[in-house]
Amino acid sequence: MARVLLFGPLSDLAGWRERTFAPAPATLSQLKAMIARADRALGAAIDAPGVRAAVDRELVAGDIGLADGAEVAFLPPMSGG
Amino acid sequence: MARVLLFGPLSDLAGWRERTFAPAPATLSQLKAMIARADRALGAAIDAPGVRAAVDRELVAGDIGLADGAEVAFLPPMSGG
Amino acid sequence: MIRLTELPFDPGAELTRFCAGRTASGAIASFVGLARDAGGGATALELEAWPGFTEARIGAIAEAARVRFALHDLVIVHRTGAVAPGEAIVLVLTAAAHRREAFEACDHLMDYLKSRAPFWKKEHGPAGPRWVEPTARDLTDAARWD
Amino acid sequence: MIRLTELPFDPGAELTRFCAGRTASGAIASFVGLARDAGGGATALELEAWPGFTEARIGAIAEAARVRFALHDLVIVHRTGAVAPGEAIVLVLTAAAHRREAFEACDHLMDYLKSRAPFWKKEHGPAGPRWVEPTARDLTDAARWD
Repeated sequence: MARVLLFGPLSDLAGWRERTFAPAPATLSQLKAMIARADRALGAAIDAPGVRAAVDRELVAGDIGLADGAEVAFLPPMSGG
Repeated sequence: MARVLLFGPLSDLAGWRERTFAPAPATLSQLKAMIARADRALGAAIDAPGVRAAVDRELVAGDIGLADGAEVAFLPPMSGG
Repeated sequence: MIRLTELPFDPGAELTRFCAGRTASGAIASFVGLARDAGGGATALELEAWPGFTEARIGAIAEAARVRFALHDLVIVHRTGAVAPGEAIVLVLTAAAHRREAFEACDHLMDYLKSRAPFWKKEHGPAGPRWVEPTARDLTDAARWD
Repeated sequence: MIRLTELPFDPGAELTRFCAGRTASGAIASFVGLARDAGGGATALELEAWPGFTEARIGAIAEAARVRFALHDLVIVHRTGAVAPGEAIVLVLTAAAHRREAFEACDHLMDYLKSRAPFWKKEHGPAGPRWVEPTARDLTDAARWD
């Protein structure tokens, strides 16, 4: 399985902050496809420009393999201060 | 007469901060000449580049007429903060 | 020193502490971001962070700035959760030998916090809450340092 | 608000006061100049001003900055007389709607205070006291705003 974290407007959109997806997706793109099947609007939102992904707390670019039990966070555009 | 005020290194050089010069000089350049006759080193110092003059608390550029009783300050390069 | 806090803090008390006993740094620059009253009531905005990850990312930004601007010291305090109008959202303090480095580091850190630190911000206005993205100016300001 | 003082002051207390109750300004920038220990003993430097004239000149500089940078508010506190190592020499606080204006105004005011405000500064180093003139960098920094 993969543990998914959502932040900011993404968790408002989905109605949840943290959820596990099983069976374990082999790649980030497979996980995104699973999310999109479960919630089409959320699937589009996590693929929007400006949304970053972090796997096991490291920002990643492009697709990447996921270990079983990976923690994947989707980070919409950041705005502090 | 004219009342002369010195600041910063100028008063250290002259050994005084405030002094009156009489008879009343008609212009700033006449006052400078009187000061130079009394103290040649000070006369050179108040004429150095970067030294400003203020007459009756207004900064002046170049020569200017002085009323009797004028207050003339010589201001070496300013450095606050 | 990087600190996230859910509670209000006093930027002045931080500045007093930061200056105390400092005889080698001539220049202390600071920036305080205050929550403006946007007409949305008792809460001006809500700030979401990702505990641990947010501090680590800010730490990396701060360490790069410390080296780049030859800082002697720096402090970043950032609120999370609900912030009332008039409360401080963020404080950046920088200490350097001379003022140019202290100012530039403070300016740079704020630019990066605005658009590159993992916070998500909901503003409460008269029409209700809305998520805020960095403005075009925030993005071009941050790009000045790339 | 322009203030000259012969006594030590706490920049943090000034910042606390400056922020209090402010719900319309999003951005507060500040700069503190501290007296570095130059190895000259209990006095780091002596600052001479021309009472009345100095405040008036700083007031004119401040008023021009207020208009130029659309400041909501500003404070300048400047020491005169003998300053010990580690004490604050100068504090500038600026409040504006956004950070760029607050930062630039603070930076600008410091540049002008450094080379265009009527102060004369004697530094106490190991070789005794000496009068300090603005550095070449102070002059070019100030000229950025002309």
